[in-house]
Amino acid sequence: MNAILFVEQTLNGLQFGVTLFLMAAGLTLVFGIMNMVNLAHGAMYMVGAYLAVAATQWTGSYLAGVLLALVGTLLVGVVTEVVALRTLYERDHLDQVLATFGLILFFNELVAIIWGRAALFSDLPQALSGHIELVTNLRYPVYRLMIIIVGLLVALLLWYVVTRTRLGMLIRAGASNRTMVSALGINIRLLYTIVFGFGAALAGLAGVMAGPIYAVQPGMGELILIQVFVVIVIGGIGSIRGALAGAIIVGMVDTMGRAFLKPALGALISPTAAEAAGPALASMLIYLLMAVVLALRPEGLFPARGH
Amino acid sequence: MTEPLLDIQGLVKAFGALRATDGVALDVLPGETHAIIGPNGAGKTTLIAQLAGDLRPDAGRIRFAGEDITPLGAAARSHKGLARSFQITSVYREFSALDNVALAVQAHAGHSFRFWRAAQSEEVLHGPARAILDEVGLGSRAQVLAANLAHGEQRQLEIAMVLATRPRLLLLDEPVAGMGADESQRMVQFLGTLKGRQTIVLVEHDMDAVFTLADRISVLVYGRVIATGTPEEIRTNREVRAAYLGEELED
Amino acid sequence: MRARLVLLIVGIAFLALAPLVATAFDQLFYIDLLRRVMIFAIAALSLNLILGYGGMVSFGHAAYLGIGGYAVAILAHHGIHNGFLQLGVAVGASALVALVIGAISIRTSGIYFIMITLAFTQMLYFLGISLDAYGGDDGLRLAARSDLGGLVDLGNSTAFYYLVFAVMIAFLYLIHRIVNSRFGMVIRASNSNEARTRAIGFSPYPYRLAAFVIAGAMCGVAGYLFVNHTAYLTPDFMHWTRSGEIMFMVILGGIGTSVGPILGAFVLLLLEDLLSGMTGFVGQHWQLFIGLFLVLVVLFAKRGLAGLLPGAQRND
Amino acid sequence: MVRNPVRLFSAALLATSLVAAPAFGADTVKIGFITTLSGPAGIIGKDMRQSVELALEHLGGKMGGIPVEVIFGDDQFKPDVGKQVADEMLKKHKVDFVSGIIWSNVMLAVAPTVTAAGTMMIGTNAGPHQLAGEMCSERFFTTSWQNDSTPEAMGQHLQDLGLNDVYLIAPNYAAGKDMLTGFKRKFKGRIAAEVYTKLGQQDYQAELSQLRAKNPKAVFVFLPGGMGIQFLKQYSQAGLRGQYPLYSVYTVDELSLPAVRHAALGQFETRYWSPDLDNAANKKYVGDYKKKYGKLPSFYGAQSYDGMMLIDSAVRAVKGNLKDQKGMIAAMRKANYASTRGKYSYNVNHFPIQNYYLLKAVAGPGGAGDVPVMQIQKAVFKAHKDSYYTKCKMKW
Repeated sequence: MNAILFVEQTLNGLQFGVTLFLMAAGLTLVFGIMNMVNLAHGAMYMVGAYLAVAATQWTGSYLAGVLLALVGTLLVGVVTEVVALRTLYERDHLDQVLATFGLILFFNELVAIIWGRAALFSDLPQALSGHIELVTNLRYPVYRLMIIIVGLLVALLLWYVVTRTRLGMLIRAGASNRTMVSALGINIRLLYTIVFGFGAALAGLAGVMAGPIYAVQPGMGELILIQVFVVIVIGGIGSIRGALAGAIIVGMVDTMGRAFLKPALGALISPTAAEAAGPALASMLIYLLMAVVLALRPEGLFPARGH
Repeated sequence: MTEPLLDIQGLVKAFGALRATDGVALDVLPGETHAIIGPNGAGKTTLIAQLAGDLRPDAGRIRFAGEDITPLGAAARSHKGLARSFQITSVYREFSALDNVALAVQAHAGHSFRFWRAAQSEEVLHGPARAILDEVGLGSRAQVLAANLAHGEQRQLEIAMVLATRPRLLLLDEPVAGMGADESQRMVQFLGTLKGRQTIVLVEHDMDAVFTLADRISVLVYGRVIATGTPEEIRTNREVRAAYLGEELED
Repeated sequence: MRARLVLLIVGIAFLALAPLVATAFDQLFYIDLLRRVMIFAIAALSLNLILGYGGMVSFGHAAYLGIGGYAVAILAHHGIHNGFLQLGVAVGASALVALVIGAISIRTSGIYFIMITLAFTQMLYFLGISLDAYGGDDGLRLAARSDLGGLVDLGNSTAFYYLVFAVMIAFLYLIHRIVNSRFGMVIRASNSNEARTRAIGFSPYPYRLAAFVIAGAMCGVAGYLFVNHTAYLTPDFMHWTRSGEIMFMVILGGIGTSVGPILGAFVLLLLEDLLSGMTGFVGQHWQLFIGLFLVLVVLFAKRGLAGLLPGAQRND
Repeated sequence: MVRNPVRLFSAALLATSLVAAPAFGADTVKIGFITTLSGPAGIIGKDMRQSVELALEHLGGKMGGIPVEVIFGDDQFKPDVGKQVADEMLKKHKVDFVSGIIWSNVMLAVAPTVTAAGTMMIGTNAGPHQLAGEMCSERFFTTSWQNDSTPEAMGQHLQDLGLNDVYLIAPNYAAGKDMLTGFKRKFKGRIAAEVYTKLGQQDYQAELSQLRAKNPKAVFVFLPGGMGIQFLKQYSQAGLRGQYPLYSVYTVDELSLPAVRHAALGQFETRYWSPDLDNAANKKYVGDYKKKYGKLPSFYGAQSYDGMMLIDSAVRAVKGNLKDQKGMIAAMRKANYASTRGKYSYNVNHFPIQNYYLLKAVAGPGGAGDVPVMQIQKAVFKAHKDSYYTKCKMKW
């Protein structure tokens, strides 16, 4: 196997992984702290992508567009939490699944009403559209490198917030012992709203960055949502560390599976059989991984303690 | 000396650096009511959980009726004759009192892979269940949903469920917790009627109840048994007074 | 309680007479529409056994709809049209797959259970897509409907309707018996208070697994009927949104209530049909209204639609 | 707003009072048009619907002097829903024709249902090989194409260019495999690799890395809808646009071009139709569409417009006697109407015998920043017959 190709695929896996992480971080916290299954998390991703396109067009500046989109997604998240989701925290998972699925349909149609069903045009700023030669023969798109860097920076920032700040202390306490936090006299509703809003903004950031490379269209959130669920379940719900580990693992496994599974299978079984089985198996790989992880560790790799 | 019904040796359970149970040794003789007392955080809950089979100990051994039951789970221990009540009332809230007890009877009436006949029409389940409800004084409340019973009645119901499994040993985790004075007294009275007929391990904060009911008392402090003896011996034990009763008196 | 019984009888009578009325008014479409709704009601009923009574939130129940469908379509593809044999294979295969999925999944709980059942169904979905021999994503056309040896002619719209109707009523009764039997009491008790259930001496696992297998097999029957209804099979039968739909029917109707799933299936599918057939803004954006409807039901009808029926305050 | 409650009532009245319809000269021509109107794919359905409405406008709302009513149905991209909507069209609305259908799997569920009920089905997009071959029916016509013909044209084109080492990419599902099979039927050169991606996949960077490592001479892809938009953007961002010429089918069209823009420039597609096809019918259709809806139509729309015109030709031929199905079939077989693709004829299996062109995405009239447009380069096939008609047992 070609070493350069392998490095390049590793970068690809990493890039996919950090995108998943941005989505997973908010979702796992909302799960862990509010004990809330939020299927509508993908909708925030979509809202982020749409707002970035709209705001970039409106301001004419990519950076301003991105910032406005992040603020906008945060606001949409907060409003959604206050209007609809807040009352669901005490309900069981079933009600949450039903209501947030309703929200998916609602947001998808709302976006279709405002911007139409056609995919929107969303492009890279000039400065980010080139490639750089990392080492000889390894040219990599600047924009994808930027995604990796932004993703890792956000991970670092989250690590700092969660382990080094008072908010982080409350978040960790909330994930492991909900009653204790409320016993401390913390305004728990406000904490929830803050966590939800930032979770939405992180999903929005993922959407903003995905816009220029993926299709910005209604329903784009659901395509990635299921994979994000796989990530947080593998990582262990409520754990940021688990979300990061899960995201990188899923990103790598999926990418490597698509790239190398067929040739690898071809060496084991006949090439024609590999031709048929390879792509099918590559599609199933992350679900297979999840089933294996849960069969061995029913609470994921890094369970948040105290549930 | 008779063979102990329950025999615990060197039981250890640690959560991280905290050794909640730190080499507990204890024996319970057939027919006796053995109380376990100790200040908050002494490790009583962890000990009960290990006895009931909800927690696996890190080290040590639990023998019941001469048999090592350490690796068994809660359900299997129930079939060996070990029955527990919970500190926080644990009944099936959406079932009637009678169905609650009938379920306990059913658990010890062979397998339950019977899909057709309505369990509520099975006299083999409901007959014994009704008798036990009468025994604990809930006979007139049999058809009431457990959720609609008063707190004291729910605790009585739980005792009824425990009895319905025809246990050889009762593990009672704070049976009078949260009860009013009247209810509490009635419960103590009822437990008194079981004395001698049943072997009981009683974990309790209410010292009146403990000294009324117990034949022997073990005192748990920081995960260790610091003393075991008759109520009189414990009352006069200086170490116990210092470590435990002293604090209690200050409260 | 009496009001609910009256409603149930009225509902059954309505469904029993519907084909006669539809035929009299030459509106045969309604026979097909109601038949499809009832097939989904059967799937929802089976899910309710584990979800409503057993507390097992399976987000992959469409798997058995697919397996039941594939059993019929694959056998038919190879020229085997015997409906009884097909039914046997559909039920057997569904039960077997449920046994495997359940054996692994039931070890987990809560959200993990939701996700692992979803993961297994996703695997089956992608497997279906890559089954080239059986049409892959394009699916398979049923060359002929299941041949039930002159007992019921599935080609006859009305006869097929009554078969589905009979199966639905039978399953309603069957589940009623199961949940009130010793087995059902254990399932419900384990859902209500697992620690207590272990403490009185039950190991919930084998009972839960058995319930999971029964529900899978029953949904396999729904798949058998569904593929005969559409005369066409695609892996889409197993798509995760389909699992979601079945789940929503159960929740919408009211979980753990006997007729709730049927109610949920009727309301959701008929509402979809009604809204999507409208003209103008509503028709073009009907999913917006379905979405709002789901949110509002959760927020304001806490026990599902069955909770709005008279006599629902009783805590059954 | 409920769908025709009055009609339901009047239908009931009709049925009960036994008022029979006149033997000929029906009072309306009813067409049930089924397509995907909800979800992401609703964009295709919308284009089809608008084209149908435009066709009705051009026909003055009448076919052969009889008022036309079109009832639209949403299949939600699901075969079983499609079948239910078809049943609704047939049994509730009692339509005279069913038309539309985007997806092959929906078509395979719907078409036999419609034809078995004795009603005529005019497909306006999906052309699965089964319907062109062993499942062909005299009541089924299509105004589009057989699925394989378009990739066959591209295979032929690359064969003509004498290329070797072509890299093939398609999603891992039936249509994806059919497309590559169709391509290889005409392309006999060396194939660098044949890659199947996940259906609905968003990110192609891993595949693009593999592609570059193989260093092919050209790339052929079939990635419809959102997959195509994503692939083209990423292909261009990876800097492969100038490096490896990209050929595709059903990947770039007037619906996706506004979202892809410059990332599609230089892209080659094959197709039987293009907005710049030079004939009077097409000029009128494209011009009026643009005037009415403010953008260019796609081939989905053109086919749907043709579908209405084909039905009109049949209704006129039998002078409004919709009971004369034989007469209508005979009329349709002549394809005697002004199609947007120009003159064509029907094969024995009721699939068109038509030209296929090589198209290229070039800068739009507004220059580099504008939405690109497809431009015909040359005809690859003239009067091309599909590869399955010999399996169709129909004789006429």
